Amino acid sequence: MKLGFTAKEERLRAEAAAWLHAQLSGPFRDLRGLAKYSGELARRREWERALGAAGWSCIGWPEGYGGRGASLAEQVIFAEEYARAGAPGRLGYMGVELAGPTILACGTEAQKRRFLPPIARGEELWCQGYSEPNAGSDLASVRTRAVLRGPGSGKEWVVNGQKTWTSFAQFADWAFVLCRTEEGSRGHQGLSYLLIPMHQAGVTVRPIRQMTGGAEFNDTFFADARTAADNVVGAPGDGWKVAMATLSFERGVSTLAQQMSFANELRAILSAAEANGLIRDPEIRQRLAHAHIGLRLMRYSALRMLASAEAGRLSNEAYTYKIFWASWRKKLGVLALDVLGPRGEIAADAPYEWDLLPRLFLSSRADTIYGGTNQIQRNIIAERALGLPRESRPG
Amino acid sequence: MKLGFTAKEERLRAEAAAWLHAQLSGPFRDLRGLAKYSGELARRREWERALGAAGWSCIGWPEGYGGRGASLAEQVIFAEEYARAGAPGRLGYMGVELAGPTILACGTEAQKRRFLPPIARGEELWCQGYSEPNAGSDLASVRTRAVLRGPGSGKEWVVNGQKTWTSFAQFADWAFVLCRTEEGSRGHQGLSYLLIPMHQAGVTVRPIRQMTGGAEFNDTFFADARTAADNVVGAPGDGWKVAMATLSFERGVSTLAQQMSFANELRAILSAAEANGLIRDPEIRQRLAHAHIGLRLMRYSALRMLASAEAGRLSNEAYTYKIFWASWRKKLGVLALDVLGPRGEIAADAPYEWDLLPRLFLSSRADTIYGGTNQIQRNIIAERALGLPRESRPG
Amino acid sequence: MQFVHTDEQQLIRTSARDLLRSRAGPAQRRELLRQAPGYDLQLWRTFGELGWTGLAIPQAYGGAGLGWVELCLLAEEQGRALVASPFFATCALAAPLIAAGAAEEQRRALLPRIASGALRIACALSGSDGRPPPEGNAVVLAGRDTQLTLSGVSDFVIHGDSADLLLVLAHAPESPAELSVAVIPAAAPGVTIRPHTMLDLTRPMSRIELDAVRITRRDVLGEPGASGNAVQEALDLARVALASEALGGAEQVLEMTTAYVKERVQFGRPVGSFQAIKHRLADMMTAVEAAKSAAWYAACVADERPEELAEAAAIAKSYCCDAFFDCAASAIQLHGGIGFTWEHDAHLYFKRARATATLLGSPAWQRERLVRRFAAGESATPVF
Amino acid sequence: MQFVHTDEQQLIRTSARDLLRSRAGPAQRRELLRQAPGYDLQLWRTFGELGWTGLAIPQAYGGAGLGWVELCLLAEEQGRALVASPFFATCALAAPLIAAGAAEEQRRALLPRIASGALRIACALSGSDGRPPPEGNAVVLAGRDTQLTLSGVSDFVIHGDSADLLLVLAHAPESPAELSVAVIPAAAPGVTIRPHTMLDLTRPMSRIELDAVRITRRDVLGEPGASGNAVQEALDLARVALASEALGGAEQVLEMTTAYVKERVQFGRPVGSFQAIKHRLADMMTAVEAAKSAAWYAACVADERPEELAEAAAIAKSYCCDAFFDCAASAIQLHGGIGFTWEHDAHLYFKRARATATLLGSPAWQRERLVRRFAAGESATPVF
Repeated sequence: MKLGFTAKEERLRAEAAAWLHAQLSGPFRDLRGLAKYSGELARRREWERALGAAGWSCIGWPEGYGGRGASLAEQVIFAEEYARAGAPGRLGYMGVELAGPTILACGTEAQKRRFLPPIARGEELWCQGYSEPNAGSDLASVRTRAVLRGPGSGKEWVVNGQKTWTSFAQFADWAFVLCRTEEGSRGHQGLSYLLIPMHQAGVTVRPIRQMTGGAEFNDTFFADARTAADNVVGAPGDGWKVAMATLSFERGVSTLAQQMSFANELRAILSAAEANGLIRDPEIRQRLAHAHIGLRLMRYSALRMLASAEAGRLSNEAYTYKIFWASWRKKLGVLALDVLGPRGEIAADAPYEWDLLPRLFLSSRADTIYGGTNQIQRNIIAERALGLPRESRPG
Repeated sequence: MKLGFTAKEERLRAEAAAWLHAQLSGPFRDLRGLAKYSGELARRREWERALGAAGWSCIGWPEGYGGRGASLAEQVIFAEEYARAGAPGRLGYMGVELAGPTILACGTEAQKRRFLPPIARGEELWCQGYSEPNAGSDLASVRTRAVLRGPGSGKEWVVNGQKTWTSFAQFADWAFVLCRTEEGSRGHQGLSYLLIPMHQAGVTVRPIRQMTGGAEFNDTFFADARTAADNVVGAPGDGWKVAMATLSFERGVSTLAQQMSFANELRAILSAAEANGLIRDPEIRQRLAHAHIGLRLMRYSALRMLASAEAGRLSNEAYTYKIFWASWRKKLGVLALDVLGPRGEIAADAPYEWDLLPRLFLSSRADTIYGGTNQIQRNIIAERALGLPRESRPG
Repeated sequence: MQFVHTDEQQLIRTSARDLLRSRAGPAQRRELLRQAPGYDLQLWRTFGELGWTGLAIPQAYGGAGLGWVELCLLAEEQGRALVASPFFATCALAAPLIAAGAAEEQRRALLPRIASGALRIACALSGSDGRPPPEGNAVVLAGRDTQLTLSGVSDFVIHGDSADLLLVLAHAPESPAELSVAVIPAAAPGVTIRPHTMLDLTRPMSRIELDAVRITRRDVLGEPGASGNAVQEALDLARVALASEALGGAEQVLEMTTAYVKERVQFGRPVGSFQAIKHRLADMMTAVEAAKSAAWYAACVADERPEELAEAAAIAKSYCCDAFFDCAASAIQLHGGIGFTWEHDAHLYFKRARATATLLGSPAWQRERLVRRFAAGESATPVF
Repeated sequence: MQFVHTDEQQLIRTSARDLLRSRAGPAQRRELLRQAPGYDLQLWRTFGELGWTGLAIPQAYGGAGLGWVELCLLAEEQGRALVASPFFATCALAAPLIAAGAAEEQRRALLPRIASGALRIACALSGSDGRPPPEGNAVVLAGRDTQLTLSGVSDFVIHGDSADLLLVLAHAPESPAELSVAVIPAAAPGVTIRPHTMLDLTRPMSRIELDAVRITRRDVLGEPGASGNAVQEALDLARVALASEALGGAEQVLEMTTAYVKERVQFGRPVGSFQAIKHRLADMMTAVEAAKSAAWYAACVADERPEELAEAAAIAKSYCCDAFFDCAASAIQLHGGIGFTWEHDAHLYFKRARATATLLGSPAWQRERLVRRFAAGESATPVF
């Protein structure tokens, strides 16, 4: 057990810090501290390209596909420096953290060559099509259908259905979509993991307005949308297995980046408490300490996950991480509003625009819902990690 | 909606207050403030007899059976005055609040004449035999068997089995016991509600030492224990229905008496906080306020339950009352120890004797278990009060 | 002693529920929230015609002469239906303030017009930080007799942008404890009203700036400088009404969520058959039942036992608001993604829950107040 | 960077678990708790033979020269097995206090005897109210050079009734900040030791009265009056060990409860198949995993980053103790009635959890300490 880094790793740290500092005090000064994924679209696309051009976008990927073949420790270091520098939230998230790793793990060589480099260069952005109106917690009940049509080598998938909660869909170039490709199949069977171009007539994106007032999610409608027959990851019918692989990629280095925005939020709460004197209130102090502890523990847990991942195992802390951070952030949201006091309930702007902390209060309500509700998380922990008997299901 | 009392009711209050004051500053001065059921056995028996002799033991029962035919409002008034006077916890509890009302509601005229007056006079004490080692939350799985044996009119029940958590068993004269009387029956079917004399060779009582160090509960073993054929309440086989009636009597006027001991505990915590200065700690203050609020709400809810009961209905607050007070008291126990600080963890006496507040901390751990665990309570609330679908059961 | 609503009181509840169901449903609400004043003026007129605006005003002043128990039933039903309405500000805050603090002549001038529904009154009681009045009061009443002026700022003024009159809490220069309440037309010269966009869309608030607004002695309720007690009494009555609103909101989200989980199917069964969901709803119901006890008892106390009002109001305000918030938060969680959308009602209840908790002293503030009372021996800790 | 135990460290864990399973099982524990000293002296000797007592003591002083990471593995396994043992007081509190505060000569005199298992040392650091030392210290070190005396009272002295030596924290007359630590034989004249019966049956404590106990300059560790920093450092190391113990306890109650609910049948199925039970266990596991992160990280910091120790110790002590308490409470609840009986282990863990939380500063005290650090800017709030 060792917390320190090697000399080689420390050199990478210095290189990353220098580059980030130069960019974020120079050409991308305006993006510094923009943790959220929304806003400043054009500039953020430029930022993704700059990261790509300098080889920082996907450092863990093999060099042949646009990465640096960096070790996990090096990835941690880069995430730390990225956070320390106040670099912005990544528009490329879905491609870099989900689509890319899935293709890397389950895709064909041709798919890797076609899709990975544009992600690594920051040129193609992705979104995820899993949830449907009637397939929320019960993801296996997707109804979006895809059938192979057309003659011989000209065959393509024709997709019909509706996906929901598709974040990034409004500007994504590609979507990875879970579709039912076997007529009459049910549950986990008969699903396929398709890669679908978003810029086509058969795809319509409609923003979903949320309780925050913003619209970061979308309904995405596929009406005879098309994609080439080759654009299926894994074998047709193996989509569930491939999709589950993606879900497990959600845990890992990217959690460190996520913690960066949490730290910003906590820092803002602390500043507000210092400004209005509530920092002297013993009960607020206890809650600030709880928040601080939670944040640290997330970091320590992320380091454990990485060490386990390096050893090729999915360890227990990986099962519990989602519910831990989601519950933590929800409490943080209430603390934020309690620290702000009544004035925190006045909007920054009409019609319904909110500053960082009230937005945290509102947006954190979704944390325990999306990506598997707390209820689903607890089922998974109990059944998979603790080996308790599965829920009995009616026939 | 009206909180005030009638002139007649206020007269009863004055009468009760005068009698209680005279007794508890006179002959029973030593019992004042003894909320728990343990200790001072002989004196408590005398107190039960004194209550009986003065007609205060079971004022809600009909006059013919030793009561006063008092209205619910009058019972509330008596409970209030009983509490205000610091009168001791009642050794007669199981007979007065459970066995008696059950016999009154479901018993034969002969049973009423035989059993009620001695309860009302404080002469016969009772205990309850429901739970068994393998029938805890799942009460319907009792295995204690009873069979009718013997010739013609000399028939009697012969009982074999083990009951557990039988409080009061060590000094009770009678037990009301749920037995399986139909060979091969399962679940709610085939159970009978028997009244069994405790003073006989076939009954053995073994105290169960608890984590408090005390032994207020018992294992009670029946080995060819006997009781007369007539000592069954309701028809043989109807025991479940009769037992459920008893459970519903657990809610009502007696809750007000229970709240008396809770109030004593809270008062002791407040005194401790005032003595050691923690009363100035804002976080302790919040928790004291929460405790105070909870106690008041229990009282208001008890008043609502009584009003509903008067109207012959079991209202929603009755479903939620148990989980409310049990969860409340468990928190109170932690608050108690937090207020006492480290010295609260030093026993009053060897081998393992505890003062009121540490005892509260320990004993409150059982509150969310006995009388239906919190989990069972939530099932009942969800299924019976909210009408949610029943848990699916494997075949 | 009968701690249960009478048949007459039940009837008030039923008719309120029926009216609000037909006139203040989700569709109407969505429409109204889009524009000023943020509530249905027609519905408000109907409140007047039905006598709701005068329900708790004595008959001598043109009201129905009923009590706070009845008024709180209306508040509870409005909370349940999430009605945006001047009812709270005018009938549950301004009216008791006038009743408690005004001279007979002023009562005769104002109360009948409230009772008839002719007046909407906003109360400018809070300072810029929104603490419970009179803490942070920043309006000064200066001058003497006919030469009085009001200057300063009040914020968090409910329906300040659509009221006919304002009740303004002010203190004497350099004497924060000498509190007066002045009645001024909302359109008086020197008054600037700046509406906010609030978290809670159903209770619009404004900031009000008073720039040497000229008034006379007759515009001050009762004795100048002596309104402290009247304000406290009115605030506690208003807190009981807010607690009742919160109770109604909690009841509604519980029912709404219960209905949803019975219908919503996942994994081939209604989600309401999963024990985790059932238990969460059971916890909601436990909180709702305790909130009923708290709010109903406080309303009774308001009518029967003034000496218990401060305590009962603090208990009801803190418990009911916490219960509403927890239930509304659970409602979002149990609705899943749909509960997080703008189009679903869940967030409107959630935001109202938060805002109601904040108003006139947060739950924590009420609890601190309670401890001050019993640590000072004003109420024996105990129960009985 | 490798935040995971090495194979060598895993081996220490495995052998500790094996030994404790065979030598410190529930039956042995029951037997030992009945009489003084409340622990197994044979087992303690084995600790010495195996080199556990000297695991974290430098080789120069006869130890194994390993680090706090290794010592905490032993603490974790002892917490898991609920071992009553002088290990904590002697090896995790007294030894680092001597290492940090003693002169070289004193280290040479004491550490090798600790390493060999020859000495049991109790630390009399707390005052009568049990606050974290040096708060409430009530022992005075008076006089000069050869004419020194120790007078006063110390309480909550772990294993005070069975130690060979006492480390006594004392302050100079009328100068509470001038702290010294004296080493005296437990049998020294003027020392009275009064054992308590404690809530936690596995960690006996005593009150120690010192009536003008005569000592010399050589009995004082390091420079008289200058031990404040050494005490703080030793306390933080001890807190990390306590956090590790708490972690072990939490892991054990989770496993014990998981096994029980798989077996216990009610309503015709294992209770562990009910979602409410499963979810509670999931919450326990979530807390246990976070506690692992906290305790393991703090142990690493103790070895590698002294500048982070105060913070990591406060985090680990508060989080792990809370997690242990919550898990032990859940264990009682999920065992039902049987979990409340004296004969079942659940209450022993529960009481140990409470007592461990209290020891050397409660979780709330640790949190307040954390806030003081980051509100003062000592650690940036933030994470990275």
